[in-house]
Amino acid sequence: MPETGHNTQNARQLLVMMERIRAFEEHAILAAERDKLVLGAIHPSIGQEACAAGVMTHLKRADILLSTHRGHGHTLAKGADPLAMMRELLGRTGGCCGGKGGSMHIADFGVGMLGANGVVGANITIAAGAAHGIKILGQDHIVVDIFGDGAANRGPFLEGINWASVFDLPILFICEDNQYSATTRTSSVTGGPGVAARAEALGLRATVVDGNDAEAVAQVSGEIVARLRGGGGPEFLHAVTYRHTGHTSFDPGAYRPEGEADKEIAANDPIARQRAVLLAMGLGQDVLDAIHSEAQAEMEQVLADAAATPFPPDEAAFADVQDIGSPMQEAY
Amino acid sequence: MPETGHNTQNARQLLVMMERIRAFEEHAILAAERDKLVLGAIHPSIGQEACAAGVMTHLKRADILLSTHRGHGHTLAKGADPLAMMRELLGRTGGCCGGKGGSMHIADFGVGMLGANGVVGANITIAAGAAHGIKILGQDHIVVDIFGDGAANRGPFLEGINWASVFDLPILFICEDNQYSATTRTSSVTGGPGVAARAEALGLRATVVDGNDAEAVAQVSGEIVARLRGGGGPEFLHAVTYRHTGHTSFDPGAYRPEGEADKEIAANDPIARQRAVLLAMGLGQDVLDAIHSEAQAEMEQVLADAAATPFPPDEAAFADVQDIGSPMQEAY
Amino acid sequence: MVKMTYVEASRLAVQEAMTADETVWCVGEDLGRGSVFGQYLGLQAEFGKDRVVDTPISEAAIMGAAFGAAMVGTRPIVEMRFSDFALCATDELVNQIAKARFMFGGQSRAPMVIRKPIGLWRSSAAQHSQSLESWYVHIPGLVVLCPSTPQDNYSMMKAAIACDDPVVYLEHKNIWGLEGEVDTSLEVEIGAASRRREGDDVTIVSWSNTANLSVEAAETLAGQGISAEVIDLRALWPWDKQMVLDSVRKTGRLVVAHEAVAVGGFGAEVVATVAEHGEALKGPVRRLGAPRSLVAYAPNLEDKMRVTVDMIVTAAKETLGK
Amino acid sequence: MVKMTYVEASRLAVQEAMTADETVWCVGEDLGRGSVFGQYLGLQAEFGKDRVVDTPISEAAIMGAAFGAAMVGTRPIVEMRFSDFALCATDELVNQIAKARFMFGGQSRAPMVIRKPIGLWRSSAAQHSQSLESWYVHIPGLVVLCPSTPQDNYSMMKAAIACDDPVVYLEHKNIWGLEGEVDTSLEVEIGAASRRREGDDVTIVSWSNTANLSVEAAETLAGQGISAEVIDLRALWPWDKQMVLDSVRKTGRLVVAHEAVAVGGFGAEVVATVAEHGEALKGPVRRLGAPRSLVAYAPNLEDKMRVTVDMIVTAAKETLGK
Ligand SMILES: Cc1ncc(C[n+]2csc(CCOP(=O)(O)OP(=O)(O)O)c2C)c(N)n1
Ligand SMILES: Cc1ncc(C[n+]2csc(CCOP(=O)(O)OP(=O)(O)O)c2C)c(N)n1
Ligand SMILES: [Mg+2]
Ligand SMILES: [Mg+2]
Repeated sequence: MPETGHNTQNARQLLVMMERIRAFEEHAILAAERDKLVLGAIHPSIGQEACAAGVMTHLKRADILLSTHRGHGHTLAKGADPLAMMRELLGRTGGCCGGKGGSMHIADFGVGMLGANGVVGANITIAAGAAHGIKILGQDHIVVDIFGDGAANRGPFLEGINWASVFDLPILFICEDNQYSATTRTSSVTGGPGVAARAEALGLRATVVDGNDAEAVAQVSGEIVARLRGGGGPEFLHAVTYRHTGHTSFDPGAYRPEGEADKEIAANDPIARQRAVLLAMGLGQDVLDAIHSEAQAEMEQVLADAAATPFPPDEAAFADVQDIGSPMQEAY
Repeated sequence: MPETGHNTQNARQLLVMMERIRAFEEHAILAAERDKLVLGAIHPSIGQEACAAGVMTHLKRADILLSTHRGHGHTLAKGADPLAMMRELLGRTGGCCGGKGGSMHIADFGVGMLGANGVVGANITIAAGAAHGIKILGQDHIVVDIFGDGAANRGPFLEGINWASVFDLPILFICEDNQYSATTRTSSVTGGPGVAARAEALGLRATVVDGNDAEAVAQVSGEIVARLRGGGGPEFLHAVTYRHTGHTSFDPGAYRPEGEADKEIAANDPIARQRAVLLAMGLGQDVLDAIHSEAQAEMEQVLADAAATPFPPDEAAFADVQDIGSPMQEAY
Repeated sequence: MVKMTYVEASRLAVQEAMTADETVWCVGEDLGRGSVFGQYLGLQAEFGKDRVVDTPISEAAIMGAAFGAAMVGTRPIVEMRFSDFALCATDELVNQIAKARFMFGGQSRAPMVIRKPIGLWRSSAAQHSQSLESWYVHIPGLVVLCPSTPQDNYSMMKAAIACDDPVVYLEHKNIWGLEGEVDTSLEVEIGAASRRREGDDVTIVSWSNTANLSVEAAETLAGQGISAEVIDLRALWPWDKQMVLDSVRKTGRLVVAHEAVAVGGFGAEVVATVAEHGEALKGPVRRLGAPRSLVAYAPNLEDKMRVTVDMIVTAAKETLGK
Repeated sequence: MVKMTYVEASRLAVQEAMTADETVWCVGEDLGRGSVFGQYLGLQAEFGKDRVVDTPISEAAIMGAAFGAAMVGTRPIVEMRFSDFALCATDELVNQIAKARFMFGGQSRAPMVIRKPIGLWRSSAAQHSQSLESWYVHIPGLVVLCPSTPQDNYSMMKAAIACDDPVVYLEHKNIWGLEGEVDTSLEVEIGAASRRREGDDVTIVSWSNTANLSVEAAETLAGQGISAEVIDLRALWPWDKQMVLDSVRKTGRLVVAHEAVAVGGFGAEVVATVAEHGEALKGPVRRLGAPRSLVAYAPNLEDKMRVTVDMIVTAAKETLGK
C-alpha cells in the first residue's frame, strides 16, 4: 500500500467516484450494444478511472477542465450530472449539450467542464487560452487539460504548452497515457524519451505518476494544484494507465498482443487496486460491495431515465449556430 | 583561432562562399532599394553566412536541401547559379523558378535545393518526407533542412522532427538562430531551455555550435553528415548567429535595443572572423581583399545581367499549375 | 465483372497499383489494421510496413511528409481518416502541395492521392460529418474527385494514382458497403461525368452519395411520368460542363443536389455556370444542399441536414411547375 | 467627419473598443511593433503587454488560445497577419470556434474578431496573396466581413467587436493607405450592403477592394452614357440578398466581380441566388474573378490574375449587348 497522506474518507471517495465512472460507462456500452440507443461512437475510459477521480478531488466548481473524446470519466468527476450526460449520449432533450454533441463533445459549462473534443490534441491550445483568459480577467481559478498519449504527436502539443510556458499560465496539462493511439501502440510512433521530457523541453515542470494508482494520482495532483493556486507556473503530469476495452465500444481491440490486456487488467485495474487500499485500511468487503452496487444501481436508473426522455425538438437543429445570420432566420 | 581541422584551402573556400553570399544579398538590396527592381519583400541573411557556407561544403549535388524565406545564402552555397537566382528576385525569364516564385520561394531542383518557403516552419515536415522518400527509394543521399528560431514554436517542428525520429530518417535539421522572429525577440516567446532540448526530447541527437564561426560550423556539420552517411539516425544542429539587417530589406530593425546590432556586428561578423582565421593562417590582406572584390564584381555583373533580362512571357501565368484541368485549357 | 463493395473497389485499385509500381505507397494512421473503414485491410501484410506506413497522429506531418516524399519521386496515397481531420493539414495541402509546382516554375511535381472520407455517416456530430469539396475546387493546382459507385471508386482511384497532379479524393463514409458490379478493365477519364440515367424533362446534376439518391429520385419520378436525366459529375475539377450544358439545353430544367452546405457549395458554381451560358430555361432552377447549420448528434436533428430522395423529387417537379 | 486611412480607421475602432471594454484584447505576432501593416501601432504603449499580446509564431495556438480565452469571457481580436497563414489554424477556426456553441448545445460563445488580411498586394507570390472569403461563407457559425473603405473599416470593426459570434474580418492588404472621410458616429448593421452608386442600366455586385474598382468602372461607364449601380456587399455572411435582387429587378442586368478565383468563389453564390429567384434578365450575366491559376511573383504574370476596372467596364457593356 502506498503512502497516501489521505484518510479513509478520501480513499473511499476515490473508490466511489471510480465505481460511478465505470458503472456509467458500462451502462453506456449496454445502451450502445444491447439497446442500440447510442448510434455514434463512444470511447470508454474503463481502466483509466484513477486519473479522473484523483485529479478532480482537488478542483473547485469554478476551476476549468477540458478533455478528449474519452472524457466521460473526467466530466462526471468534475461534477456533471450523470443523467444529463447519459441523455447526451442518447441524443436526448436535457442532455448536457441538448443532444447536439453526443459522447465526443460532452461538456458541462455549469461545472467548469468546457468540453471533450473530437479532434485529438485540439484542446491543448484552447485550454491554454482558457488559462490566459482567466489571467486577463484577474480571476484566481485554474485550468486542467487532459489528453491522451497520441495527442503528444500533434503540433498543438508544442504550441499550446509553449504558450502556457511563455505566458506563465495557471494550467495543469495531464497526459493520460493508455499506451494506445486508437489501434496503434503509441511508443511505435513516438520519438524520444517520453512526453514528460517534451513538456520539460518546453519549460514545464513535469511529474510522472502511476496512473492506475488513484491514491498516487490524488497525492501528486494535489501538490501540483496547490502550487498552481499559489501562483506557480504551468505544470505537466504524465499518468500511465491502460485501456481495458478497444478504442471504441465497437472495437474488440484484437490488435493487442495476446494476453496483454488480461495481464494488465489483472494486475493494474485501478478499482481493484483502490479496493485493496481500502481493505488494508480496514474497510470490510461488504462496504466495498455496497459501493459497487450503489454505483451500478445509480447508473442503471440513469440509463432507464435517459432512455425515457424524448429526442430534442426539431427546431434545435437550427438553434445556437450564431446570432447574426442565424439559420433560424436564413438557412440558405 | 579555433581548432579547425581544415587546411587553408578549406578555410579560404569558406570565406569565398560567405563573401559571395554577402555580395549577392548586398546587390539584391541595391536592386530593391536603389533600382526598384525587386518589388516583393526580400529577407537578407547578412551576418548569417557561416551556416550556409559551413554546412554546404559537406553536401553533394544529389543531397537535398530545404530552407526558409531567408534562403539565398543556403541556395547559393548548395550550388545554384547566382544569375538564375538574381533573375528570380527580379521576376525574370531564366530565373530559377521562371520568375514565378521570387525570393521567398527560391529553389533549384537541379542542385537538390527543393525550395525556400513562405510559411514559417512548413518545410520541416516536407524535409522529413523528402528523407522518407529517399529511404523508400533505397537511395543513399541525405537531407538538410534549415529553419529559423521562430519556427521552433510552430507545430510542424514537433510533428516533423518526431516523424524523422520515428522513421529513423537520414536528415539533419538545422536551426539557424538569429535570435529574432521578425520584430520579436524569440527568447521572449519561447519556453524552456532551448531548441536543442526540444529536439532531444523528440529523440534526436542535438549539437550546439557558434553559428558565426564558419570553421566550427564546418567541423561539426562534417561530423554529423558523416554519421548520417554512415546510416546514423536524424540529428539536430543549433547554430546561434545574428541578423545584421532588419527582418526584410525595408525594415530598419529599430526595435532592437540601442547598440545591440553594432556590438554584434563588430564582435561576431562571420566574414570578419573568417578573415582573421585566414590571416592567422598566414594569408595576406591582399588575398582577402581580392576575394572580396571578386565576389563583389561577380554579383555586380549578375545584377546587371539579371536586370537586362526580359520578364517572363505572359502565358507563363497559366503554365505549371496542373496537367489535368489546367488553366491553359480551362481557366474559369 | 466482379461484384464488390465500394470499399473493396478502392482497396483493389490501390493493391493493383502498388503491385504495378514500387513507388506507390500508403501513409496514415492505423493503416496496418486497415484504417477506420477497412480501406487498407491486408495491404500491410502484403506490402510490408515500409509501404503501408503507420504514422503518429500528426496530420500536418502526414500531409507534409508525403509531399516531400512525392517531390523526390515516390507516389504517396495519403489517408486523412475523416475529411474533418484534414483541416489540421490545410497549410500543407493548400499553401504547399497545390502551389509548389507553379511557385517553383515547374521544377516539382506532387503526384499524390489525398483521401479524405466525407459526409454524413451516423450520429457523428459536427466534427466528423463535413463535406468541403467546394473548398478544394476553389484551389488552383488541385484535382477533386468524388466517386459514388464501386465501379468509379475502382476506376477513379486507378486514374488518381496514375495522375501526376495532387488529387483530393473524397470517398463518402456512408457507402463503404454499397455493392456493385466492377469491370476492372474500365478506365475513367478524369473530368468526364457519368450520365447515370437518361431523360428529357429535367436534368439533375449531383455527385458523391447524393448522385445515388438522385438516381432513386429519377426512378420515383419515372413512376410519375417524369423523365429525369441524372448526371453524376464524379469529378468537380475538372468538371464536365459540356455534359451539363448539353443536357440542360435538351431538358430546359435544372436541379443541382449535393450534401454539403448549400451556401458556397459547388452547386452554386454549377448553377452560375449554366446561368452565364445563358441557357434558356423552361422553369425555375433548384439548388439543394444542407442548410447553413451544423450537424447535430441526435438523429432527428442530424436528419434536418440531409438532402433526401423526396426533396430531389419535389425539386424536380417544381422545375416542371408541378 | 475625420479624414483617415483604412488602416487608421480600424486601429481607431480597436482603440475605442479597448477603452470602452476591458475584456477586449489583441493577440498576434509582432503586435507591439504594430504588426506588419501598422494596424496596432501605439496600442501596446497605451494598453500594455497583457492586452496587446506579442505571441510566438504559433498560428494554431493564437487561434486556439484566443478561443479558449473567449469561452471564459474575454473578447479577443486575433491577428493572422496574412490570411494565408491563417490556414495553419484551420482546425481551430472551422472545427472548433465555428462549431462549439452548437455542439455544446448553446453553453458557449466565441465573441472573437479574426483578422485575416487578404488579397493581391505587390509581388508577394502565391503564398501571400490569397482571397479565400468563399471558404468561410461556407462554414456555418461564422460571420464574414470584407470592408472596402475607411468608413466601413471603422464602423464594421466596431460592429464586429460588439458581435457575440466569431467574425472573420477580411481587410484588403492593398488599401491600407486608402484615405476617406470617417464619421465615427455612423453605425453599420452587419449584413447590410452599401449602395456605392445608384444606376439603372446594370447592377455591379462586388466587395473588398474590387468594390472600389467597381465604383471606378461605374464612373467610366457613366462617361459612356451607361448608368451602373454598384453594390458593395461588405458582409458576405449574412449578405444582403434583398438589395441585390431589388437592384437586378430594376436594371435587369448583372455583373459580379471579385478578386478571388472565380471557380468556387462567392460570385457563384450571388449569380446562383439571382438565378434561383428567377429574376428576368435582359442580358447575359457576367461573373468576374481570377482565373483558376496561381499568383506569380513577376509583376506581369501577377497582373494576369487581376480583375481590373477595364474588365468590369467591358463586362457591364456585354450585359448591355455593347
Ligand atoms: C486530429 C485527429 N486525428 C485523428 C483522429 C482519430 N482518432 C480519434 S481518437 C484517436 C486516438 C487518440 O489516441 P490518444 O490521444 O492516445 O487518446 P486515447 O484514444 O488513447 O484516449 C484517433 C487517432 C482524431 N480524432 N483527430
Ligand atoms: C506560419 C507563418 N507565420 C508568420 C509568418 C510571417 N513571418 C515571416 S518570417 C517571420 C519570422 C520568422 O522568424 P524565424 O523563424 O526566426 O526566421 P528568420 O526570419 O529569423 O530567419 C514571420 C513571423 C509566416 N511567414 N508564416
Ligand atoms: Mg492513448
Ligand atoms: Mg530568427
